[in-house]
Amino acid sequence: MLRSYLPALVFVGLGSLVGGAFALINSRLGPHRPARSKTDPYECGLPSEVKQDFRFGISFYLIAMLFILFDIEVIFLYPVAVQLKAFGTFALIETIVFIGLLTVALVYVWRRGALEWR
Amino acid sequence: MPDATGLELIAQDIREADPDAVLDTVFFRGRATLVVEPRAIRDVLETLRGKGYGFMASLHGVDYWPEEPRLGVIYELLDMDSVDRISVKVRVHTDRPHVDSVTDRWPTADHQEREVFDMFGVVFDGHPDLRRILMPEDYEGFPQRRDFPIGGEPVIFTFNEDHVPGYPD
Amino acid sequence: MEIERHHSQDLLRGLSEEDLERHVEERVLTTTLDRALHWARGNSIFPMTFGLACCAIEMMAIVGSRVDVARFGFEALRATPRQADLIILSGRISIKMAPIIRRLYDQMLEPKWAIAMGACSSSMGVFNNYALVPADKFMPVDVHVPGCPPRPEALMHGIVKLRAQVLGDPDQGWRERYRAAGTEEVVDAPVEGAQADNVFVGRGGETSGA
Amino acid sequence: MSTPADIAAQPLRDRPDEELLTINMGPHHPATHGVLRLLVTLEGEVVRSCKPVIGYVHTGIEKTAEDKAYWKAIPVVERMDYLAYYFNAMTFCNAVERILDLQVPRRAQYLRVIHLELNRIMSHLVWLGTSALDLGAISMFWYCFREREKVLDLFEQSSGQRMHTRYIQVGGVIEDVPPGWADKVRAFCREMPRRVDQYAALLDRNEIVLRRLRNVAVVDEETLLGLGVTGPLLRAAGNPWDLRKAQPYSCYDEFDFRVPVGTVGDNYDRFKVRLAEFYESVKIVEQALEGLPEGPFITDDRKVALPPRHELSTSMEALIHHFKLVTEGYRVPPGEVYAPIESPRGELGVFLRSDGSAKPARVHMRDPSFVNLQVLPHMVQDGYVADLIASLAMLDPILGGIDR
Repeated sequence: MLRSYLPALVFVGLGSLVGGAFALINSRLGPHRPARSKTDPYECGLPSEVKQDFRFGISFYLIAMLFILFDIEVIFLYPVAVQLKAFGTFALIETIVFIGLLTVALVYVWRRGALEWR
Repeated sequence: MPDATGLELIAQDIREADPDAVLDTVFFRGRATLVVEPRAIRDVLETLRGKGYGFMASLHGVDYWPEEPRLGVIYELLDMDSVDRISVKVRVHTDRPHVDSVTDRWPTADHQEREVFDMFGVVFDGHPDLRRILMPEDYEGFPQRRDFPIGGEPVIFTFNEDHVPGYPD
Repeated sequence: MEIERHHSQDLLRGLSEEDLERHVEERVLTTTLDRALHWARGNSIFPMTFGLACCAIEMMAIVGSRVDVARFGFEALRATPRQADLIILSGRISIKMAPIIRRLYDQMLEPKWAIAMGACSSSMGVFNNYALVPADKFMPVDVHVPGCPPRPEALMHGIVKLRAQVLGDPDQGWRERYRAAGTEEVVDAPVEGAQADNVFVGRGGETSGA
Repeated sequence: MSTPADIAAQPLRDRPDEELLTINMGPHHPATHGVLRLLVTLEGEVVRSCKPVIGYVHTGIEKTAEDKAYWKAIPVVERMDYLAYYFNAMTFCNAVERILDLQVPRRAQYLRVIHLELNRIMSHLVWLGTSALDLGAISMFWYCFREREKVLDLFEQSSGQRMHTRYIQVGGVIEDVPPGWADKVRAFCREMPRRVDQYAALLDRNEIVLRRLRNVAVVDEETLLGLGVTGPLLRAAGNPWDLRKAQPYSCYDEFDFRVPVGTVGDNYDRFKVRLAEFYESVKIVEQALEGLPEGPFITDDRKVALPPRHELSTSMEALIHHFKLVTEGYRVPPGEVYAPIESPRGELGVFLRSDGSAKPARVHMRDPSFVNLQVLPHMVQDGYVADLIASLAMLDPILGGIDR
């Protein structure tokens, strides 16, 4: 069982290895000159007056939530799309039902007006 | 351009409404200029708008340093239909440089009046937001007055490289 | 190069045996690492899009296809100082802009370089008057590119010269590089109002320059 | 559901949950086309108020020009609106010639028109390249700057320098064009319309660009006239005011060209008006090349123009004139003049006051971008931040001209 997951594991291992190596080299070899102005927020070159307790409007979170919802849907379609021939027609019908359900959700969200930027 | 006689006619009309508003009329190289009392500037601009000069092309300041009253503000008006230009000049002393702002009737004058205030120190009464526009907010002095030093650093040549102020000898 | 050779020869004369061994071994090890580091840095400097005035148009021209800055790895023009390690001061620096440029320079990545492009940022150029500040007055500059505006090829020459300096020169903060120790303006404890990056000490709370 | 306009109707006070964020779209920003700082009050993605703050590249050009002789002031004045440098020099020389009552020979006027229109093409190219970059069409930048290099080659051949060429002199132009120059310009004029067709094909039928530009930042003609806006912005709103047609200068009345005018006055019209101005400028350059008259390229009034070098060795008067001009420069009789011309961004006028000495007493440049910038708050009120970027691109402000 483990063998079929080997390529994925090698892939993840290699990725984290190379990423980690670069991060380590940078932090070890790069010069460290902490200065007070480096920690200030960058606002086009001016001292920033945005209050620390500023909260973003609700619309941003709404859009983010919807994006995650429909993005996961696409991710689920990838494995099915790759092995559709092996799974046969049962998987096809299954996917169509899955997409249908999400389309209903999309229409509901659309009619409720969550897609327009408020 | 209203020719010389046209300029006199316009000056005549304004004098009927307000006897001592127009101080002088100048016609030089085809450019008609009305020199007007600072207090009457808004009415003169309104009468000129009535005569068709509905577009204010430019508003700028001048420093006539040796002559008194020293600070001048010039309004360039344009009549787009008959393609005609006329300019109105106002002269103010430096100790009471107050001119009525025309921003409410001519919105284009907003930034330009702020620039004249920033560069010459002419205070426009009634301007919605009279602050410095080009120089930093807390800058002292009015740079484009003739008596303001032009500043800058002396150029260093071989002959004066050893005793230039500000550089170690 | 031969300057460095003379330098290292008289350095070695005074060393005894084991110090000599340790010194050589240490130098050999670090030089190869340093050279590799400088090679990587020199060829992948990210300039910051910082157009002030006319020189900015010529700076845009070097990104164009005729004088292509991508040949030297300078192509990824970054907009924020957080991701840029070269600031090209392309244009005239007015007294209202000087504190902002100083703040941007402070917020840039280390190691950082600065090119003063054109006569105006190097020495107030044509407008030697009350409104301008040469770049040297408030920040360290590595390469001055003459011209008003300099031709794109002239800026390219400046960039290649900077690249050569980076390749040949061990990495130092600008204070070590220009032996400017003791010129620190930002004391560690933030003194009220005396900030190096704010030439005009604005009133508290209000945005300065607004 | 409620559109931004309805939200704008509700007074701000009674919506405590909507957090208003005032942030600086500051001097160092990739999309502000120079060091323009916008104090933007945002409510989520909707712009509630926008206040431009300028002065970050103020170089005191008008004060410096007062300290230079007349012919030395041209390079200083030329560096003001750094994309339309021929226009700055032209309007300054227009003013000085009007005070001196000087007659410019026809060949010089034609050469001036050719260079002005080539400069207008180059200025619109840089505008198209950078604003397409803001809208996301990054490859347009490389196409437009490829064309720009061709125009700069022409300038370099005729005047020796790519930018700020100081080619226009009081009384005419500095030098005659080299022999092969006219053919190169004709070749450029043949090829340029095809290039502009390619730009139009790339952008005009691109659904994203159309959605970003159509009915965005509509400002009606009344507000524009009140704010003193001129140039492509005013023509996009339907008012065909173009100084080349209204008050022809430097024999513009001898060329027939059309003035492109928009209808609605939204960002898309501003885009189309400037795109059409490419073709008109090419037409003017071609006609000016055909009718290029023979004759002197600068006035032969020795009081103003330097005598040719070969004359110095023979005639004494030429030597005296040369010495007088080179040391003190010519004196201009006292007077005041306002000489406007049509720059790529609108009416660029010079108010020149001379007090009889060899230095101008006051040089004020009425810059179109400085006045047009006042329309930006009206354009972006209650729109999205993305439309603020598109409107700023279509406004085409040049900060050198705004801050002088």
